[in-house]
Amino acid sequence: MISWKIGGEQGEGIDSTGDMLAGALNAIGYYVYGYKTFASRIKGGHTTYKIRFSGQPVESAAIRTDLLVALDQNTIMLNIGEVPAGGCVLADTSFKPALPVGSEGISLVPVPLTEIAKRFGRPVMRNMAAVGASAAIFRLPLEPFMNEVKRRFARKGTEIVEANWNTVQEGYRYVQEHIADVPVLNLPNASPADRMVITGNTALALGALAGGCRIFCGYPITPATDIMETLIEWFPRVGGAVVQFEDELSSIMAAIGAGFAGVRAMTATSGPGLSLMQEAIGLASMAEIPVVVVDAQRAGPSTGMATKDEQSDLMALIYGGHGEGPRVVLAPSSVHEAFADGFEAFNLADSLQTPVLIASDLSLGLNTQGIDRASLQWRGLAVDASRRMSVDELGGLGQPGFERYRITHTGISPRSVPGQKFGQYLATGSEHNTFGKVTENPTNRQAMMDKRWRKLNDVHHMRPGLQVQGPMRAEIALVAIGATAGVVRDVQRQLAEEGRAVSAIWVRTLAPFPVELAQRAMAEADRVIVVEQNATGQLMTLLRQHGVADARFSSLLKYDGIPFTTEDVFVYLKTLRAPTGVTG
Amino acid sequence: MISWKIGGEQGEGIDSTGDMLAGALNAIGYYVYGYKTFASRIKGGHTTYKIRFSGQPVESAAIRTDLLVALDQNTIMLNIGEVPAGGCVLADTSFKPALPVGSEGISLVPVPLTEIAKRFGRPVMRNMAAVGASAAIFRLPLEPFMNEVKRRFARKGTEIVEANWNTVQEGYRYVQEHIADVPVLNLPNASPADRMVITGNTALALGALAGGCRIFCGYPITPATDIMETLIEWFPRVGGAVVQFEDELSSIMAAIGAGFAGVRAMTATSGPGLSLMQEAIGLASMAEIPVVVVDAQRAGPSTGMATKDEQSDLMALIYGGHGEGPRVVLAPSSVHEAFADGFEAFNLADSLQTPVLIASDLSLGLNTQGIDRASLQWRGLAVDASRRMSVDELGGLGQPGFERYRITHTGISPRSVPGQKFGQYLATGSEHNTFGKVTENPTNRQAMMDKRWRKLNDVHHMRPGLQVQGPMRAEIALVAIGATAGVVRDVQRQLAEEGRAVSAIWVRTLAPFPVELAQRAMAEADRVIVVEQNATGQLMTLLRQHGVADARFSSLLKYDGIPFTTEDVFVYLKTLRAPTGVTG
Amino acid sequence: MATPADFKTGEKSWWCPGCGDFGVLAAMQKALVAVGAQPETTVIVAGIGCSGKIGNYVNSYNLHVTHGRTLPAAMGVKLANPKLTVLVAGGDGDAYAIGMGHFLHTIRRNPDVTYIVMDNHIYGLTKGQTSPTSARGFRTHTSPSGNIEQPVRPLMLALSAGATYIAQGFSSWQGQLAHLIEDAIRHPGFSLVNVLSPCVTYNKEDTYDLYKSSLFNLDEDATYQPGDRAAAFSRLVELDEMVTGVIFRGDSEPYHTKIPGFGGVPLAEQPLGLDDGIWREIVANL
Amino acid sequence: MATPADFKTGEKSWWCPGCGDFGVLAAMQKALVAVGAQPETTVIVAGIGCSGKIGNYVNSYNLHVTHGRTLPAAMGVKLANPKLTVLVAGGDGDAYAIGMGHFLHTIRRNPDVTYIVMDNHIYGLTKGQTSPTSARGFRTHTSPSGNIEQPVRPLMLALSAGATYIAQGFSSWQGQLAHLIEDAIRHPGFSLVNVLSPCVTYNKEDTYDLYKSSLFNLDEDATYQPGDRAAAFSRLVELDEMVTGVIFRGDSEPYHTKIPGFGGVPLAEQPLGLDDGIWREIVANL
Ligand SMILES: Cc1ncc(C[n+]2csc(CCOP(=O)(O)OP(=O)(O)O)c2C)c(N)n1
Ligand SMILES: Cc1ncc(C[n+]2csc(CCOP(=O)(O)OP(=O)(O)O)c2C)c(N)n1
Ligand code: SF4
Ligand code: SF4
Ligand SMILES: [Mg+2]
Ligand SMILES: [Mg+2]
Repeated sequence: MISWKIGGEQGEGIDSTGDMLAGALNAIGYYVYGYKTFASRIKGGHTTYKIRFSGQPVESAAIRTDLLVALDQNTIMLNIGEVPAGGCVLADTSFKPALPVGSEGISLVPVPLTEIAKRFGRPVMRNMAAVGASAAIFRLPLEPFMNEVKRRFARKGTEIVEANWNTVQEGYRYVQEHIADVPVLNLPNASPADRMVITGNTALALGALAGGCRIFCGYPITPATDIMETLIEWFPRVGGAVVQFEDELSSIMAAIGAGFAGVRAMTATSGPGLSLMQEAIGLASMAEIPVVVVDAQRAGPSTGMATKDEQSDLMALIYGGHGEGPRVVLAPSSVHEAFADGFEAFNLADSLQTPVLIASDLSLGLNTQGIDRASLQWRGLAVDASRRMSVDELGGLGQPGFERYRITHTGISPRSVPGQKFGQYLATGSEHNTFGKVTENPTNRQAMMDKRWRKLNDVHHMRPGLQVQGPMRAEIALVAIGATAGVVRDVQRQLAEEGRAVSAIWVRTLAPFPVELAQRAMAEADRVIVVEQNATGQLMTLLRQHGVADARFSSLLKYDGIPFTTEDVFVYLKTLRAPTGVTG
Repeated sequence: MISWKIGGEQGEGIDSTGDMLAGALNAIGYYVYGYKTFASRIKGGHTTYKIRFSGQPVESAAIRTDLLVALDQNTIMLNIGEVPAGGCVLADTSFKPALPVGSEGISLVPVPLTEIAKRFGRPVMRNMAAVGASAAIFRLPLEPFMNEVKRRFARKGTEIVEANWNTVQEGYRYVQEHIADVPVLNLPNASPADRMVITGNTALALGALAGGCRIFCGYPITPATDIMETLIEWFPRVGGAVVQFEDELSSIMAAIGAGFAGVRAMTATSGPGLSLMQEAIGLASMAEIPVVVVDAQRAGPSTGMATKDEQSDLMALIYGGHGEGPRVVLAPSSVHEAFADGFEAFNLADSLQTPVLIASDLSLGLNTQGIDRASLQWRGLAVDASRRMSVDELGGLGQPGFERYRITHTGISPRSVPGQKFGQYLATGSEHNTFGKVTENPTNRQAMMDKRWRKLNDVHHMRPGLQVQGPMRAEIALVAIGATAGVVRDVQRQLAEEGRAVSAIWVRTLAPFPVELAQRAMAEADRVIVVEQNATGQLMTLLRQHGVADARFSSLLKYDGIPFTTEDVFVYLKTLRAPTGVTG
Repeated sequence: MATPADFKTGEKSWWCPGCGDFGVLAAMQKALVAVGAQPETTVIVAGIGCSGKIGNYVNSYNLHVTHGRTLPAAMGVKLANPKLTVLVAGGDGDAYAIGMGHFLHTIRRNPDVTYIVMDNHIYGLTKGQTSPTSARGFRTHTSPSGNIEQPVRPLMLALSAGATYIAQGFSSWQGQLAHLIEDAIRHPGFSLVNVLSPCVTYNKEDTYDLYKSSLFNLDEDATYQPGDRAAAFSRLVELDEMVTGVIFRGDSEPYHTKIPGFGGVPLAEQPLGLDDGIWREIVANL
Repeated sequence: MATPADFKTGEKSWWCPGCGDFGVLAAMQKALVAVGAQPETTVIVAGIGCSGKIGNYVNSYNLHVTHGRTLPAAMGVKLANPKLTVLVAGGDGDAYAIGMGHFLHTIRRNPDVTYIVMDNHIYGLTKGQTSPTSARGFRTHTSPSGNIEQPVRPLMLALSAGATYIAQGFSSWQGQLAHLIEDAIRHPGFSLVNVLSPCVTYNKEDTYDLYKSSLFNLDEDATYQPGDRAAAFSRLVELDEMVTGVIFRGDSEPYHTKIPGFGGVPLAEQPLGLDDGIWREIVANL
């Protein structure tokens, strides 16, 4: 496992530098995990992009940085602590870089990035020189970078492509010339495969597209906005519609309107928007209208830290609305799962005729990860489960007509959509009888509540409730959700290599909670550590509430906005191993 | 315990009839509990008003009706099942009343209510005749009714007072003339005291007034609207302001604005409004601004059954917002407690600088109950706990100025309000440092989260977490919240009279949850039955989540919109006593 | 051709006897017949309020949403299937208090839906509070000493927001009202019909008599040309919005015709699935 | 008298170099000095957006609320203490998208607060999406083929909603802008100053140059009298709102003066507690 990090001022093209390196590393055959840190401001402010890569899957952040690319001295000062002895700092000569005292064993490789850039174009292109220089330090082949340059700049014309490519090459050449002074960073073996690098947001959008979503109604908010921005690029090709509404109240209501009228529709937001959508989610639940809502969590409450990580909406996702209506809450934890839950959400919403929420988070949404291209296909993913009546069936019903909310043992009733003759009915957020007529009859009320909740009984047969990596009889079971699950899986893999019986368990369906699966998966572990990124231990609360947690359980919490690293978990595990009862 | 019920079409003045009887019974010295059923429509639709009264406290609904006053045949048909043998139906002769078969032992007392009313005024006054006739059947003195007539009609002039009073008297006289045909309903002994009859909403509004609330910002919604409508009658006298806003989003935000500027402010709503307020509650929590929010719960989700009972917002009150910010949630269960929590909410909000929510419900809000006049006084109730800095103190601070969010061991920081020199600061929903400056520093973030949550540590020392009526070592402990607590207290009283060791336990503070108090109160009971009006057992979920519930616990749920009656609980208790393990 | 009976559910009405909303319902049903609508391709999106119950009485597809959110829901319905006739109905509180933002944004998007606001200048369902259209000085439970707020002027607002069809009707003037709604439905784009619909229970000021004696019928004014936004504004200022008839009508390009790549078979009628070539192209470009 | 320096926090600005918001901030500080405001009696309520950070730089009491909800918060502040100078600031998305309903309702209540909208026709903070004031055809991340929605016209809307002070400024025209804000603060009631404030990072269309060459300065037009609502409307239609200056100014009775029983010592300065007689009377009447 090797990690590379670039740092500079926001607005300097740090993102595309990282994306290019990630793309090339992926093409060479590495698993990559890329993530950014940025401030909630547009220009200026320190920003970084880090890429960890390996021949094995890698799906989390870590502290260590083997090669730090510094576009300013600030980057060195803020990040040098991550670079171990033997590591390397590649820095633009333009700012006269210097390593602080205490940087013994770290090599500084000064490269005239700005100068090179100026030679082939404008100074902002210095990050291209940095890409080339990084490739040389890693002793990587240069060809894959050519593809990346093309992909990224083709739209802007061949001249721009050339200029950038020349800059990359020159950065590479410059380092090679001075290669004697550069330490060797031993790269892991690549494991070439047909993979591509995408973010969780993109994966989720692809899943939605594959799952038949054709209407997206939303309002911009970090870190969910690019789901909308991605779909608006794609939808014109499939005849769909993306509408940017005036707020989240209207966004979800429009998606519900589309769902009522028979089109798979979604919205995506973050915490503040989720709070605003709670009333409408209740409507969809009550009127039994499919709708999909993505919540890309960030640090709350209120505006909180809009560009920082947190997994603190779990309770709001499950319990946020007034009253009691069934909701399904999915929780993907990797780009693969984001893709899968992206399409499954629509199948579930349609088959259960109820809102399906997806608990994503900032890390999952924005970080890049390799995904097998083969797993990305649309065929068969959108399953028609809408229990749609045919017009013939509807016409044959006779008096008293179509029982839209018929009470069935699964709780799922037959549906009609506008346009279907004889299928007219009232969909309402008020309590109603089986025909959709509003009524406050107590017996009806109870029967309808039971019917609606019954729809959730089968969810765990329809999709994974939780997943386990590692042995059931574990010395330690690490439980997590969302992006944090990637961390515990990485930890598990490392400890397994050391021969330790550790398991990583992640919750895939948050509501209805997979109680039995959780009980079974956690029953045989000596200790269970619930790792989550919030202050109150929401996942632990759920485990307690459902009777899963007992004395073996403890929480590892983090709520400073910075995602968990594998090191965080290792440090915690060390404290556990210390003999208990002995104080010092 | 005797119960009286009147039924007719909505819009016929059923309410004032009931209020009058309740007022008179109270004046005579009875404890009364009055409640209505009504349809979510304006005119037409069957409506009833029931009054239970006794020499002992009475605080819940029950099925039995000793005297049913029917203004139409529909009332007889729908309600006769509640009248036991020995009971009595007083009916207007105008609709030619008849008891259905199977009404053996029930006396029908036909009275020409409409005719009498016409004689003294308009036919709508027939309910006044019904009041008089009811008084006669109960053999009550007539004087207290005179006061009620005056109180109610004085504004409309002496002529109206006279007409109504004559009608009441004539109803009374008519029954007395025919008294031989009327069965004797044995009234309990009265226990005169200086009591008055008010609703929970009124009690809460009074509490708010006493607690220093001077700004109310709200939007109409059943069953919370009359809190606003009550305060708007009172506030002009104390210089306060009630503003009806355009929605709930603005209502709570205006209350927060007022709180920021140093005035005790509140809003009141029901479920749909609560859902809309979740984002702003998070802001108040984050920016540490006091605000009080009343949620008068009704049947949800979405519009649900707007005029029916439910206690299904508990989770939304505690967990409804995105992210994690401290909130206090109070839960009054009687008019006394509604008054107390009304003022305490403001003291708490001010002292903890955080939102305080009050979980009320439709029954508590709208039903009438006797309350000791002595307990209603304002002196000393509004406690200045605002940690306000003086301008001198602020001026003395020097550089770097006022640390509005200073980290303290209680979590509570000193405050300033606009107008105070040297006290300027930024109150924001974004994470900020101790000076209020926005920052995403991870160390700061963690410290501020800890600080804010720490403020809740002391809540249980500041007010009752839960209360117990009956012995600790109980054969059965009945646990409830809100209006349902009245039911279990009534049940407890009845069973205690039978010599059974039963306890009634009600949760007064829902968040932070009084874990230790609950453990202690429920530890010694053989069985614990959690009685709540919702489908998913939210209170039970909380008890489980906090490790209080165990195998002794079971749920008694009701979610048909109709409040629990004591009979419901008795029936359930009977099933418990049946030997277990035997089926068939 | 459907008949008025085809658009009735036969459900017993919930409204108070004499409520203005009966007239709105009747006119709406007449207009639906007049435009040749069919129950199965008609959708009524209704809000919360006395007014919001209107959908219960119309045999059509009905979507009864939360308070104030009708218009976004109608946008969703129309996007899903532009072939549907989409009517939206709700009260003045629903439309102009909690729903105000959606009202103006829907206007500027111009979806092909017809919005019928049943404006009784009061909150009916919650039993008589001041509404945004209540007059200054109006006394209700929430303004016992008289309303101190200036009422909203929905017609002027719609004009300013760029609405392409704006009309006002009176629930008693059935002929004109049915005609206005018919016209509105035919209008290709967003159409507003604000209907003065008296609440006989809680509003004793804005009565049938008042309207009959003080409304000015623009449709009968041959000099009035409803095609000039500024002129319409002046007229509304002058008459304080006490008018009925078509106030403004302009060119209109409905929203769904402007969405890139949108059109052809309605999304609601398309099978699940997509073209393999498009999929491959999208994935290749990631 | 306070000086401009008194109104500065000295916090390093977050904005991109060249952002129009610097001009708004400077003009606001000048206006505060000009009206004789003091930091301790000035409250700035700001929204969420690049614009919403403005409060961070002004030494005053600052309340930074959730997206779109500034005006209700300002109502609350002003009710609590009418002696305060209350300024409200936010972006075009904050004001006219999510905040649209509050905008119009605040206007009709007419509280004595000044609303400065920093209108850059784009969502800045979220990195460049279409805003309600974006022009048709404008390309952003959420309208890559061009905006298909008609922009809102804030000035016309304010006119229709009955605003009593409406102005538009341009962030580069400091003198006029500071003057308009000063005027607005002095106006007894709600005042709107919409400021054209270019976003140099995400909006390459609505530039300083464009504004400089195409804005019409109404203040310099001696024939224009900003007291006639209908005339103002015509002028705005004609010039498509590309104006600066005072657009409308009318008689104004601020909200807090109309509340029954309200007035005298600000609530925020009153002690807790109340008159025993009033209490007894209230309780007796229950
Ligand atoms: C979010 C929300 N807030 C408040 C209510 C309560 N409520 C129901 S109808 C209504 C307003 C009724 O007035 P209007 O829209 O004019 O309809 P009308 O009854 O007069 O026809 C209100 C406030 C609600 N249902 N939902
Ligand atoms: C409820 C909610 N939705 C969305 C967001 C995300 N958000 C932050 S600022 C903003 C809009 C920014 O545009 P504008 O108001 O014009 O301000 P500018 O940045 O252009 O000054 C949005 C949508 C949010 N913070 N809260
Ligand atoms: S209360 Fe008013 S609006 Fe509602 S049904 Fe009755 S008359 Fe109509
Ligand atoms: S993004 Fe635009 S609005 Fe935001 S600070 Fe930069 S220039 Fe100003
Ligand atoms: Mg109304
Ligand atoms: Mg903007």
